[in-house]
Amino acid sequence: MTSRVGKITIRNPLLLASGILGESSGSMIRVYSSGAGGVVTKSIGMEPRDGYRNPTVYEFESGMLNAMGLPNPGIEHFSDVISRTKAAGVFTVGSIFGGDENEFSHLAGKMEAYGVDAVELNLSCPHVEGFGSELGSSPERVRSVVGAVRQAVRIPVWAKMTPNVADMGSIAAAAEEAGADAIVAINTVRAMAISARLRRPVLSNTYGGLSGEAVKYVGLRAVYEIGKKCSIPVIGVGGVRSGEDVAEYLVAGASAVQIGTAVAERGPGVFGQVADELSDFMEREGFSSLKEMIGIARR
Amino acid sequence: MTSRVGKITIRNPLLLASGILGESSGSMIRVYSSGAGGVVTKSIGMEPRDGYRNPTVYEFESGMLNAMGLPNPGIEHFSDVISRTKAAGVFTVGSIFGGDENEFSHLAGKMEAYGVDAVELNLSCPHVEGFGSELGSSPERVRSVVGAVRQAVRIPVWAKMTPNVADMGSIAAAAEEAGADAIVAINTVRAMAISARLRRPVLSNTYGGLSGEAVKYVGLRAVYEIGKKCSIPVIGVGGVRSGEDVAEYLVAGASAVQIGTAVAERGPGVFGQVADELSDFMEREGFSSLKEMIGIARR
Amino acid sequence: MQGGNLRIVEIAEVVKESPSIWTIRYRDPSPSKPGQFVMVWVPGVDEVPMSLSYTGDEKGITFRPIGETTRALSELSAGDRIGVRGIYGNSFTRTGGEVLVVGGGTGIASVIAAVEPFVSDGKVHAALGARSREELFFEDRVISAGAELHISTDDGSKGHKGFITDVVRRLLGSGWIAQVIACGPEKMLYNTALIAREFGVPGQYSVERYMKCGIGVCDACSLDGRLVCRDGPVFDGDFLLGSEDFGRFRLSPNGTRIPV
Amino acid sequence: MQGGNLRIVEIAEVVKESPSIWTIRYRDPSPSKPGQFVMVWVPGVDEVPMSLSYTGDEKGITFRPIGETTRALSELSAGDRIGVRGIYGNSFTRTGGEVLVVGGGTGIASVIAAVEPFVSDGKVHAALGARSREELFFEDRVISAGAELHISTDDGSKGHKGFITDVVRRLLGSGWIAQVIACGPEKMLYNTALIAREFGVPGQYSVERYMKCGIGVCDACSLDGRLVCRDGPVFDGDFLLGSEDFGRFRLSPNGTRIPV
Ligand SMILES: Cc1cc2nc3c(=O)[nH]c(=O)nc-3n(C[C@H](O)[C@H](O)[C@H](O)COP(=O)(O)OP(=O)(O)OC[C@H]3O[C@@H](n4cnc5c(N)ncnc54)[C@H](O)[C@@H]3O)c2cc1C
Ligand SMILES: Cc1cc2nc3c(=O)[nH]c(=O)nc-3n(C[C@H](O)[C@H](O)[C@H](O)COP(=O)(O)OP(=O)(O)OC[C@H]3O[C@@H](n4cnc5c(N)ncnc54)[C@H](O)[C@@H]3O)c2cc1C
Ligand SMILES: Cc1cc2nc3c(=O)[nH]c(=O)nc-3n(C[C@H](O)[C@H](O)[C@H](O)COP(=O)(O)O)c2cc1C
Ligand SMILES: Cc1cc2nc3c(=O)[nH]c(=O)nc-3n(C[C@H](O)[C@H](O)[C@H](O)COP(=O)(O)O)c2cc1C
Ligand code: FES
Ligand code: FES
Repeated sequence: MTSRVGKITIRNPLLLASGILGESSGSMIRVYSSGAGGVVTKSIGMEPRDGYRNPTVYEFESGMLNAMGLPNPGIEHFSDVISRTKAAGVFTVGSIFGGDENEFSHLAGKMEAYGVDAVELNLSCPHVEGFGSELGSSPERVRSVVGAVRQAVRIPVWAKMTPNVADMGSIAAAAEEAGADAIVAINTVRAMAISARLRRPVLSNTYGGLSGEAVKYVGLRAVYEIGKKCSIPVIGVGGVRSGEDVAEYLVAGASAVQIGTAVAERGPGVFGQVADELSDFMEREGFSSLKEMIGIARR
Repeated sequence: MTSRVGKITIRNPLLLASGILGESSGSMIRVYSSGAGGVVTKSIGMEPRDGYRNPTVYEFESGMLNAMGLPNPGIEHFSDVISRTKAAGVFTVGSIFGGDENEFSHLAGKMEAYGVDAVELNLSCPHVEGFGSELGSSPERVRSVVGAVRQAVRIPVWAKMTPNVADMGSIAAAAEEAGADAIVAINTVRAMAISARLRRPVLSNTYGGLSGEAVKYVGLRAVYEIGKKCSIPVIGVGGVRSGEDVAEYLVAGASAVQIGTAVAERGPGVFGQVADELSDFMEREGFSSLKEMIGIARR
Repeated sequence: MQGGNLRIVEIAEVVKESPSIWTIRYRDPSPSKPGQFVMVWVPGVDEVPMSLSYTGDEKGITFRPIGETTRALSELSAGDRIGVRGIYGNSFTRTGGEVLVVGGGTGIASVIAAVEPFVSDGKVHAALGARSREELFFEDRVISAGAELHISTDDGSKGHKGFITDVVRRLLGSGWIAQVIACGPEKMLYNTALIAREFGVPGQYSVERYMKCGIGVCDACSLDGRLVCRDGPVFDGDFLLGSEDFGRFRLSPNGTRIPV
Repeated sequence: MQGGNLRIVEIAEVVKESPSIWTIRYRDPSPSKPGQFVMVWVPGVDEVPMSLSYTGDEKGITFRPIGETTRALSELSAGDRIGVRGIYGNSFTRTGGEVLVVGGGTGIASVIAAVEPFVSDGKVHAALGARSREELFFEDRVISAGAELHISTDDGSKGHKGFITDVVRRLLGSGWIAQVIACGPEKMLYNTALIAREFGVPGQYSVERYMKCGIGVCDACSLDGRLVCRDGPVFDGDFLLGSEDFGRFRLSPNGTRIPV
């Protein structure tokens, strides 16, 4: 089940998605022990942020919405979390968000110094003004942020894409040109929940991001579409809940996947379960390596 | 339950969405008899089109994907369908798609001549090259198409929006400036399904559009967001399955809604059922008119 | 959504019923009733509606290769994979008395699964018609079910020479038949329905229309405001004979109303 | 997804348990167990975790107004609407023998629902502690459940003067207690757990942490790799006393590890 993402080798292709249990070393170590190939931290910014008031999540049958508001302790306070997590042998990707290329470069440099294995640029948070989506929907800005980070660090740079644009392919292509080592897709889909009986939006921030089963087919599309425009690896995210879901992402062209919302449904043990399901699938279908599966739907 | 969309009055706010049972007069009359406030026809173009090969749909628990490929008999052959439908007293909106403003104007003129009550511009089909999304993701092109149709006909002009863009609000604003009488949102979300066991995309067109419960929260967000930028009425579409869903759309700012995928789940009888559920909701909540509900979540 | 989600199944067996008729069997425990159908996806080719000729856990579809998809289907072997969605549509229902089951050509595939359960409720006559003896199939299933077999071929190579509707008229003339169910070419169905009405016998007819979605959204299969995929494929004679379209019009793949 | 989808409920009743303690009752037939909690949304204000002080069809939450949300809650009346999500978290479980139920301050709200079902399984001692008699509540529920009531107040205005842990030590010293369950300020829980360990009595402790999602995704409530919202709020003493965080560290809303 060894998985390769560019120059990196991971013990399996199932990573914890950013923003899910990625704030404390205890949780990240636990996720890794439960069978994940590695973890992506919560997105970390320049300053401590409490995030939005509750309600910050809304659940429904086939997914959820969240508008956490990028709560994080700030990069200065995150060194301890990374070193504890790395000390436990966990493959750790540091996710960062910022307002411009200077912030991103600074954050990436810090993450590298703390010891992460790769850095993931959150260019795509759909519900925080100034960070995320606005930035991630402009090929020029994506190019300049990725380019700056590329200069600033030696570790692999992953660019995480928003699906809330007309053409994900050309934004991913801009990231590749600027030196990204991999594309991560997708972040959540911009959405909102309303309570008719309370006559108001549910999330304190009004807008939030849709994730879970409801976005699986958007994520698959993104991976497939980006794969047509880019030659760097693509990491699939969105609605992965089972080994067969992972297989769909691999077949669509993903080199690895990340799992977020399914952690709410199936608990942190989801990683081991999905890994077993994936092995069973590969055995039944006669695949002996992930490589044989990756992108065959595109051939 | 009388509903007003600009200058138009409809017997209730539940319309059949375009592309669902909107090809034959028999089906449209049936939908109207089952309690719909009116119908929107399948999107009609300049020439007959068979659409894509099957599989053209993919169902899953909380929604479906489709890539019909805009099958339609062509505008020249559609006069009979409209006249039969209108003869039965059905409030009928003619949906049209084209490659440029000339085609749209021609199609709208024909629809007007056939007797439709309004024309809906499909600026948003996510899976047919050249029509739809590409056009609908550019404010300039939307402005020119809507403007041309506005010149060409006297009946109300509705502009249907794609959610596959970074900023729906400014595209809707362009449509309003160009003279649209209402905005319809959303069309389907670009997506795809993969069969891991067959190692290939399921839909013959590879890409398709996501609809149903999975997109309800995207539709609500679109209506709310557009309502902030536009003063013309907004018609909500996406995942409406129950009276409470309608209430959510109204409260978010929709003047009326359209129902598509729920017709597969609950049958054409869904309109009468949803209308009853909506009345029950209004009674329980002490609303005596739709007007009292519309947009209260925005206040 | 309707519980008819796509399943990828492995073909268990391909049976050649006659020189021109194939049956494909596959395991699928979804509950189903005689008259219901599935959408059968031949990867890389197309997806088409097919009646279930076997409704148990090992389902079956039976067809004549007439075009690209049915030809591709006939070239598959055990172990090959196809996609199926459904179980879709309504079914034939037994209303009591002696029943006449009429199958014309591949329409036999749709009615055959009704013969076996119906015999337990009283006498069943099965009238199977085809162009020639080579195109006949499932006679053995009629016989082993304990139903009475009647045959017609256009060329007289087996049974009555002529149309199956001649047999239908004769059997209805006996006065014993209380119910007709039928599937076959629309002309034949139309005539069967007319004869049954003449004798005052209620009938259920399985109608074919071009299908895309199979789930009642695309309107491709519309027949006078009813959807063959969802309200049908089985309709009663009164509705059909009263409709504008039955025996006369259908929709082409682009939705133009054209003669049947 | 977890079945804890948001429900908008009407308040059935607001009960003032003492000068500083409120209970809100609302109808919600969701099955729940003692120790479980809900996320309570006060529209326009905030959403906070609250233990269920009543677990039947008419659920209840009991709180002291200490900040914006709890104050807003205390100002609501019957007929007002709030949102609830959950039922979330694990619960207290009866392991046999005589049980000592310890509630400190509003922690009483979380353990009280265990007293009633637990008495049917054997003797229950309930030790309730508060700063003063005005902040005590649910003594009546303990008595009518048939449990033995022990009281302490910091100021001695009722019962033992001093800490509830003094009462705990005395009761455990009797040698009869086979199980401890407790909820209250972390300092008190920590000391209770230490005393129970000293006497070799297993204990279950309901811990509070800042919560955002309540469903185990945001990591806000992390306690040494366990999630209070999902793996807890009830943890056993061995885990807690072995952990780095219990009694010492918690995460602030921005995720910084700070002293409890
Ligand atoms: C409810 C239903 C049940 C059916 N059951 C059977 C059966 O048990 N056995 C059998 O042999 N045939 C059955 N058919 C007909 C079968 O679907 C067509 O024979 C098949 O689609 C032909 O496909 P092709 O590519 O081989 O032929 P083509 O060359 O594509 O077409 C030949 C004929 O099949 C029709 N056809 C093609 N595609 C479709 C489609 N998507 N939907 C409906 N008709 C289509 C065409 O209109 C044409 O008349 C059924 C049809 C329906 C609607
Ligand atoms: C599982 C659990 C069960 C609880 N059960 C009860 C109960 O039955 N009765 C009761 O009175 N209190 C209970 N609490 C505590 C209750 O959630 C807080 O008192 C409440 O959130 C205070 O909100 P406020 O706006 O009034 O106060 P604030 O002024 O906002 O804060 C006062 C204190 O409450 C804490 N708090 C604020 N928001 C949260 C939050 N989202 N999650 C956790 N703590 C928060 C703060 O950290 C601070 O210590 C429980 C907490 C948890 C975690
Ligand atoms: C509660 C929550 C918090 C999230 N926070 C972040 C974040 O901080 N940074 C980020 O890049 N993505 C964040 N995401 C997005 C996820 O990483 C992921 O892209 C998305 O949820 C789709 O995957 P899923 O369907 O498996 O959840 C968050 C998602 C959720 C549900
Ligand atoms: C099978 C199908 C066909 C559709 N065809 C069209 C179309 O021709 N024109 C159009 O504007 N929208 C079309 N749509 C989009 C719907 O009108 C609607 O915007 C979308 O499905 C979301 O609503 P729903 O969740 O209620 O289905 C189609 C949707 C489906 C499911
Ligand atoms: S095949 Fe689409 S409605 Fe029947
Ligand atoms: S509150 Fe979010 S993980 Fe516990």
